[in-house]
Amino acid sequence: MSLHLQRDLEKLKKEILKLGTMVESAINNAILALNNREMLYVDEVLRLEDHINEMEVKIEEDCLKILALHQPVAGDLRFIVVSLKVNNDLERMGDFAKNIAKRARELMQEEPISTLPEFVNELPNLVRTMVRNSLDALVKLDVSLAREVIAMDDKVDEINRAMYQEVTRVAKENASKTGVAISLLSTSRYMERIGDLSTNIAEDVIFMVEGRVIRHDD
Amino acid sequence: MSLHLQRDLEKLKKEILKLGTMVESAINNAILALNNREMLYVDEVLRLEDHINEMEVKIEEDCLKILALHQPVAGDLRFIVVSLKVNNDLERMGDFAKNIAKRARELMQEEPISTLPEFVNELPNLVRTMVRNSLDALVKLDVSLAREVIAMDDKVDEINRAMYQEVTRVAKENASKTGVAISLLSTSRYMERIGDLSTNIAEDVIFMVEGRVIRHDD
Amino acid sequence: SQQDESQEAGATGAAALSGVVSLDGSSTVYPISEAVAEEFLAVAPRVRVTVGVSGTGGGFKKFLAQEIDINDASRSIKDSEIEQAVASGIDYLEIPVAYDGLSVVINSNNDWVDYLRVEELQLIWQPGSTVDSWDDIRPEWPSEPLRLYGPGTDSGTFDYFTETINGESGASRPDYTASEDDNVLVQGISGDEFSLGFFGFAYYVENMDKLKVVPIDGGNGAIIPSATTINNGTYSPLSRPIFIYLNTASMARPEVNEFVNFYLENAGVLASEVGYIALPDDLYQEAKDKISAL
Amino acid sequence: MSQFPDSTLAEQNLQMSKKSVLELRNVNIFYSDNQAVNDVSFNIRRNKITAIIGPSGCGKSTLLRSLNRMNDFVDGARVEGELIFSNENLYGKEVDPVEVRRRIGMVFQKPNPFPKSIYNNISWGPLINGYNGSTDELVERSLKQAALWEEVKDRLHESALNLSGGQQQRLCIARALAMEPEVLLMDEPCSALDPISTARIEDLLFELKSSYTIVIVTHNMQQAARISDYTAFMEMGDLIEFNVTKKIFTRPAMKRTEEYVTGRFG
Amino acid sequence: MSQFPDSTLAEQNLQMSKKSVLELRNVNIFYSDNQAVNDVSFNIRRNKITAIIGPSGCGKSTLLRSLNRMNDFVDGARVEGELIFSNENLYGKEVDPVEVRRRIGMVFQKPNPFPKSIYNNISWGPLINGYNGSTDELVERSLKQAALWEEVKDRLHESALNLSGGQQQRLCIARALAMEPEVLLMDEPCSALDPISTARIEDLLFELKSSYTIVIVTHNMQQAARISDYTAFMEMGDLIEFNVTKKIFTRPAMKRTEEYVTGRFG
Amino acid sequence: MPLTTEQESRHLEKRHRKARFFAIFCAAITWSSVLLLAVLLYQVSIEGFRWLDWQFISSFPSRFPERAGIKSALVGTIWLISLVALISIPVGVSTALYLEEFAGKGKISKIIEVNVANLAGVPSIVYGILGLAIFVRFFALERSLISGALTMSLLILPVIIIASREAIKTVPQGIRNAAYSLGATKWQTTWAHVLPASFPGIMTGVILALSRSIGETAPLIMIGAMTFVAFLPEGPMDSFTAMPIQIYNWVSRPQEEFHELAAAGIIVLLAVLLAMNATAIFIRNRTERRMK
Amino acid sequence: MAQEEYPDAAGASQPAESPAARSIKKSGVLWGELAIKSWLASCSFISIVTTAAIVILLLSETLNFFENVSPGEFFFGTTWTPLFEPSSFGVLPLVWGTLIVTIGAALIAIPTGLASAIYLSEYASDRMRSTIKPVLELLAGIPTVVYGYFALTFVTPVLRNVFPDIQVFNALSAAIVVGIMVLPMVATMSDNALRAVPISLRQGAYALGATSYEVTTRVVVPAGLSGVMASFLLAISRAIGETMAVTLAAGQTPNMSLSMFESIQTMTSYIVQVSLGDTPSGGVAYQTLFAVATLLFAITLVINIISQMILNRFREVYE
Ligand SMILES: Nc1ncnc2c1ncn2[C@@H]1O[C@H](COP(=O)(O)OP(=O)(O)OP(=O)(O)O)[C@@H](O)[C@H]1O
Ligand SMILES: Nc1ncnc2c1ncn2[C@@H]1O[C@H](COP(=O)(O)OP(=O)(O)OP(=O)(O)O)[C@@H](O)[C@H]1O
Ligand SMILES: [Mg+2]
Ligand SMILES: [Mg+2]
Ligand SMILES: O=P([O-])([O-])[O-]
Repeated sequence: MSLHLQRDLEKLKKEILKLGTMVESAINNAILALNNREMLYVDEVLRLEDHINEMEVKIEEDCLKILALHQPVAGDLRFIVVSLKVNNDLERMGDFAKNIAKRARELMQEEPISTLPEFVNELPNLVRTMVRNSLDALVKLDVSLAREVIAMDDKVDEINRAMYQEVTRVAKENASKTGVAISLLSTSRYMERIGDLSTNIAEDVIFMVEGRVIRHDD
Repeated sequence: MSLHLQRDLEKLKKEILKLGTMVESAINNAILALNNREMLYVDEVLRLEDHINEMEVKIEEDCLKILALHQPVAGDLRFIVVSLKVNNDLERMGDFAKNIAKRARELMQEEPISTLPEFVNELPNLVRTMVRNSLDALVKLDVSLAREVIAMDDKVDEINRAMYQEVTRVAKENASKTGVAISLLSTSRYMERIGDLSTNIAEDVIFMVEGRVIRHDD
Repeated sequence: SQQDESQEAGATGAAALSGVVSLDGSSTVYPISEAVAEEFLAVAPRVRVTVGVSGTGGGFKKFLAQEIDINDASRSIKDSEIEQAVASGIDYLEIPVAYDGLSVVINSNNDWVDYLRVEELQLIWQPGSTVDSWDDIRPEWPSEPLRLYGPGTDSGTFDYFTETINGESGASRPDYTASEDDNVLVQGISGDEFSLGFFGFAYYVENMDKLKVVPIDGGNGAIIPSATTINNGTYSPLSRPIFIYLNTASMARPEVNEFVNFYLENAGVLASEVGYIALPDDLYQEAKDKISAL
Repeated sequence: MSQFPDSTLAEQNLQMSKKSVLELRNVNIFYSDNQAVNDVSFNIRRNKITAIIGPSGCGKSTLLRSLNRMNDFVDGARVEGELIFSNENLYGKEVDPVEVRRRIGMVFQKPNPFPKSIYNNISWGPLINGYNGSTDELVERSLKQAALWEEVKDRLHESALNLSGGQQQRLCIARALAMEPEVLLMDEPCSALDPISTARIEDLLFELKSSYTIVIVTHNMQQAARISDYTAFMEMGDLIEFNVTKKIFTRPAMKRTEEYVTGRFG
Repeated sequence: MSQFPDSTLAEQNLQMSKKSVLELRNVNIFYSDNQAVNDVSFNIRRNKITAIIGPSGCGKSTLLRSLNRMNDFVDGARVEGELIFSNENLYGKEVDPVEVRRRIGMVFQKPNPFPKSIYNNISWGPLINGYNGSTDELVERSLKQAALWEEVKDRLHESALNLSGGQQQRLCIARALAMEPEVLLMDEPCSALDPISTARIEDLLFELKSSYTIVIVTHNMQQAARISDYTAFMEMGDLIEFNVTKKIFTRPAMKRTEEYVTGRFG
Repeated sequence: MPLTTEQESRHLEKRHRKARFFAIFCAAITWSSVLLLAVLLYQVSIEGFRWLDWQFISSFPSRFPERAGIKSALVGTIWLISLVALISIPVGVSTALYLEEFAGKGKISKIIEVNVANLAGVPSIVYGILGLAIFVRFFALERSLISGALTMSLLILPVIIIASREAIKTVPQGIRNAAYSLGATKWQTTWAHVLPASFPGIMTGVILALSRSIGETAPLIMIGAMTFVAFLPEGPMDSFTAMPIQIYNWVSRPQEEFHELAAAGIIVLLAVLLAMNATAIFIRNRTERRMK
Repeated sequence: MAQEEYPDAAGASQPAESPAARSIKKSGVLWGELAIKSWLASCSFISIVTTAAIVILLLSETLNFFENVSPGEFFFGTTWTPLFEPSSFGVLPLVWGTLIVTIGAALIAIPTGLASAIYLSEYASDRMRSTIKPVLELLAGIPTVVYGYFALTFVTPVLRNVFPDIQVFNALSAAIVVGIMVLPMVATMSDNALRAVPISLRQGAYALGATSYEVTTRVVVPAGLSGVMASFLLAISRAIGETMAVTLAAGQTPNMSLSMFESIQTMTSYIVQVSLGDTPSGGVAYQTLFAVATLLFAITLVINIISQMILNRFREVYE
């Protein structure tokens, strides 16, 4: 195979991983901001988000370049198409991390309220695992890992639904907490969306390896 | 140029338009369900959503096929890549329409509450216009229309922010309305997301025509 | 080196000679000249004798251009050639070396011809002759087409024949089958029952089994050509002398001188060996005298 | 390798006979002692374009030539197995190869018009085969089918050699079409042509497939991708994969195919 | 036409002389009375691959041949304008074309090894040009550069004609490299090769560009896309666009270029 | 094959019959040409074979058939052919090279081209007339080997030129381009590549041309080659004889034995011809193989 | 022209300046090259000099000839007896003789040569071809004298069996041997021409359902026609110029008979006859040699020019 294409594909893969790492880091920081209520995490997220956006544009350009110059087919083509989508998904994750960080900044102004323990520990961990695993699955073309990610999403949805109940309950109990509660719910939603996007990535991995679209299978 | 590619590109364009029409219709129905509180609109949205999902998979396959078989470059390539993204965006819009419809179904169980007039009239209209115009811009490669869509998004964001204040206010005023208010806020967010996705499409149109990525320009 | 030795071993003046003697000309005379040259080699091994065949006329051209020492000729030199010789200041000597008989021959299956008179030959061959079938010659002969064969118009044999029979060299009816090569004529006549032709005696001698020779009546009764009849002149008029022409200037060269003497010494014997008739001895002597007079 | 993985054998047979023009069953081809094609079986569908791809020397041309007995002219070439065409084995004792070639036309790698006029190039084949209709019509019809009529209608009696390479190749296609063949075989018909002429020919094939069955050998994978409906991928005489073209280029079933189409060979 | 729209003329000149090996300024090429190349100007960058693409007959080969005066052998060919190479106009009166060709090598469409041994193929050029180093080393070095050494090292004294087409073409490249040219011109060097050999050559070019400047004519757009850094698109003798290759194939500046690369021509 | 109608298959059957007949016809014609050659050779050999011995090869001409030999003619022919080859090959090939490689496509080369083609059709006897006038007389080279060789060279030059040009034309342009692009001059290119590559084709022309000159009689007789030469030429200025002349002379002698000698001479001549052709073909094949 | 863009300006390390850039200027005149070219050019002028010499040589004597004989008599007279008394100088019988021998030879050599060529190129295996072809080429190398005797001793006797009233010397056997002599030329040259016809053309024809006969006669031969015609023309030239064989076989009887069974004389054999014969130089009879040679030269020239024209025409059509 052409050395040139091979190198370009390698480079693309590396870039996607780098983007993934940056996104992961943004999510971590966003969660830290939320849990530790420190502005420095928020700033880090915002800084990362800029880089993520730049990186996303670059990756998209690279994909376009590879498509235009090397005209890949079969596996290579699927890899590029998936890269394009994963790239998009990661950028959105970055957006959500930013949103979480923004909410965290708002919440720092307010009294903290106690909330579901799952929300504080399990949800962030789940989401981070999903992100990391989906990227791992992408790199290693590991279909079973991808399936695990997809399975995790149910748990995330469940916690998110619980959060909705919880927030409604809190707001009803204490009207003054309504704003905080709604903000918390937003962050939960954002995490849930990040989980969804990880699921998308996992689905794309399966598509890439098996050549089968599974995202609307359920 | 190859007749074959030409036909395939034409077909793809038609399919995207059809998907766009379906998504528009789903959004309309979702809004009707929300405003008119009638289940038949909800059902229609759910029915459409199925079709949208199917259509999305088909379009993605077709793009892949065109990439693999015809290996387009330059304008044609940008068109395919944009189609891939628009397809994705439209499918997500469909998802949001479904989400709105689901919220509408929940809200039907509850007492209606009065809310911002902008939310009831202006927001849905804005969003629908954005969706329609972004698709129009895509079909006509109309960059100025696309820029209009992007401009509208500010208004949508503003209304959404206003809704957040309004919902917090309602919840604080009347704790029993908290659930309904949060649900309403969700629908507003969904509409805002639909507006965002229209913006994405508009940006893609500009990319396709001018070959320039503008989405992170602000 | 062997040659050197033999020379040193010594011997006669001839063996010491070297140089070139060149002959060319008539194909008729060629066999005699060749035989002489071959024998001369034994006497004067270092003298290079070359003999060419380019016809009497062709030979004269070269002779007059002083390219050769000796020209073999089956006819006497012509007036035009003499003029040229005079013009270029060439002094030459004509030396007869043998007789050649012209044989008139017919197919071996021909049983009606007993002999031919010279007048009959003229009737047949003269320009504008109307003799087309045998019975045009003598009415009692078969009324079959007469087909004639003879040497090409450019040979000494033809010239001699036309001169003696038709009275003018080259005067002949043209519609006969001609070839410069007498063997070809042999082929023709032996394959054609109603043929009549003429060519050199030597060719008849070699092909007696295939052909019949016609006795010729030149006024003294029909005579069959043979060594005797030609030598003693009774076969007449169709026997002719053949010559060599010598450029007298060349005689200054000892090798040419030696060769010519050798030629005359041996011509008689060698001519008969190759199918011609030796001249009476006195003719050779006469020639020798002329040469030594130079 | 089953072509209809989801249907029963009976169904398969039914479908085959309706849709297949030529059926290859365990075809082996030898050059003297060397085997060039090993046990190849697949069916060629009516009104479809079937492409044969594979690395140089894998037996593509050999296989193609066996389909209309052009291998008969190669010293030492021998074909075993069955090639069923209108219910006969092409290599049956009774079969007249001249007749086979009449009905299965062929277009070659390099355009090879006869050094005759355009008109005669087209009419010659039908005439020697006893055609006695109007040759004018025949010529016009064939040239139109080959999308060449407009370009040459005013110089039908000029030498075909004055045409450009691409026009010559279309003329060769017209010449083959004039015989009204059932199948048209093409061995790398565009490899000697420039990209514009190639695009023209590809468009033409696309138009022709509504009325003809086409088998094309090409070492240009993109070309196979662009124009064919089915693709056979061969390697070292073996048929590695026979599949719908879209599959071959997006999700080939065999690893070797994937490696080949993505350029990971050699 | 400015190549550095944002810089001053002085800066431009500096940059040019550092990065350009060959500068074409208003080059016009004629065949007798026909003009084949119209007023073309662009620069060929050191250690880059520049591709020339365009439809058949647009003047690609003509332009390429003008770069090392191979047009001298074409009756009636005439070059006007300036082609600056090491501070001289290639077509100046004083210039020795033999010397030009020594320093600007060329590889042709069809592999054209001399009918001699592999070794002699490579050593001949340097030897007639007065090379007096070790030819063994020279041969080995050149073959290694052309990625052919491993395949032929045991049969250097066999005839070059025994090599496969792709190997022959690499030999021709090695032969050109043995002259240590500053620029390597290639006219459709892969069009006679199969896809695998083509891929090899493309990889080779990719490796070579670290030490050579390469100009390649190709009618295979994909090839230009794959290997070149800059692409010149010509049409009917005009240079339509000269640009970074990536641009040409994703966002060409000119409509004609876009039409050509997307196949909307003819 | 039951693919066609009855009528069509009858038509087809007719065509097949025609094809079979034609193939047999062509083969028969070819084989009868070969047969003819065999007859000719047979005729010659039964006549001449009994004279063919070492004595025949090693003796000078003689009036006695049993003593006569072909030595001087054989050596003369070998001399002649060598000189002809020496003269005509360089000149012929040079001319061809000039026309193909160096001369433009201008008027002059066109004139030379037509002229050469025309000279190829001039009867040999006319060359004899020319040789006699020019070499023998004008240049006073006399009736020597060199005159003969020059005349014969003129006679076969067109054949060599035409064949060499064709051979040079078949040298792929690519080889020249390759050499030029390596900085070779025109002559370096021609000498190192064009000439070797066209060598086999040139050899073919040379074989044909020399074969022709070996059998020619008329021009040699015209310019005065001798018949009886009882010595071997030692240099180009010596007089000489050649085999066709000797054969012609023997054939026209009255004695049957000489006719048989002529046949023997023909066998020797054919042997020389064959040896020459074989050498040339061998050289040609070797260079061809070396270049493969 | 379009805008250009050079994004790689930064960071790209500049290679060292090219090593002590040697000038590409000329260093001097290439004398060797010039000398070689002059030598080659002078070689090619030999052919022109040869032609000029032939023309001058023949014309000067021919002009003398026409002082003695009127062109009318020469060109239109029907009796050729320049060496007889009375002489007559109508050259037509010689032209006629040449014509019938040439036509006869062509009628023999062309169809059989072509048939052999077809056999060699289309039907024979490579091995067969590589043995037969040199054998045929051997036929071309046999001395013409030998052919002459072959005609007399073999061909004519065989003909006799068929046509009893054929003469010993006859145009027919001359035509036959000349035909045999030039046959290899037709066969090998046409074979080369036919083999040069690309295989692809044959395949194209077979693929249309043609039989071998149709492919050969309708496609291969027409496609190779230019080379085939060239071989015909060369063979005809050679037949016209042939000397010894016709002299021996056809005899030397100028004759305008329509019958091929009779002896004739060709122009070449007349030239041989005179130039090797007894005619003294200087006279009108001797000048006839040059008149005939000039005419022969003119005829071959015209044939050559016409054939060049025909060949160019064919090349145009079929290339
Ligand atoms: N006439 C022949 N005689 C012997 N072997 C042959 C002949 N033709 C082809 N082969 C061999 O048969 C095998 C298949 O050849 P074929 O020409 O069918 O390959 P291909 O796939 O068409 O290759 P390409 O892409 O180079 O045309 C090769 O190994 C080849 O060497
Ligand atoms: N030797 C020549 N004499 C006259 N015109 C020529 C010559 N070579 C090329 N041309 C003309 O010059 C123009 C450019 O030819 P050129 O060969 O450079 O095109 P190209 O772009 O290389 O085409 P291709 O892709 O077919 O090789 C064409 O119109 C061609 O006809
Ligand atoms: Mg093939
Ligand atoms: Mg070109
Ligand atoms: O050769 P002749 O002169 O004797 O005929």
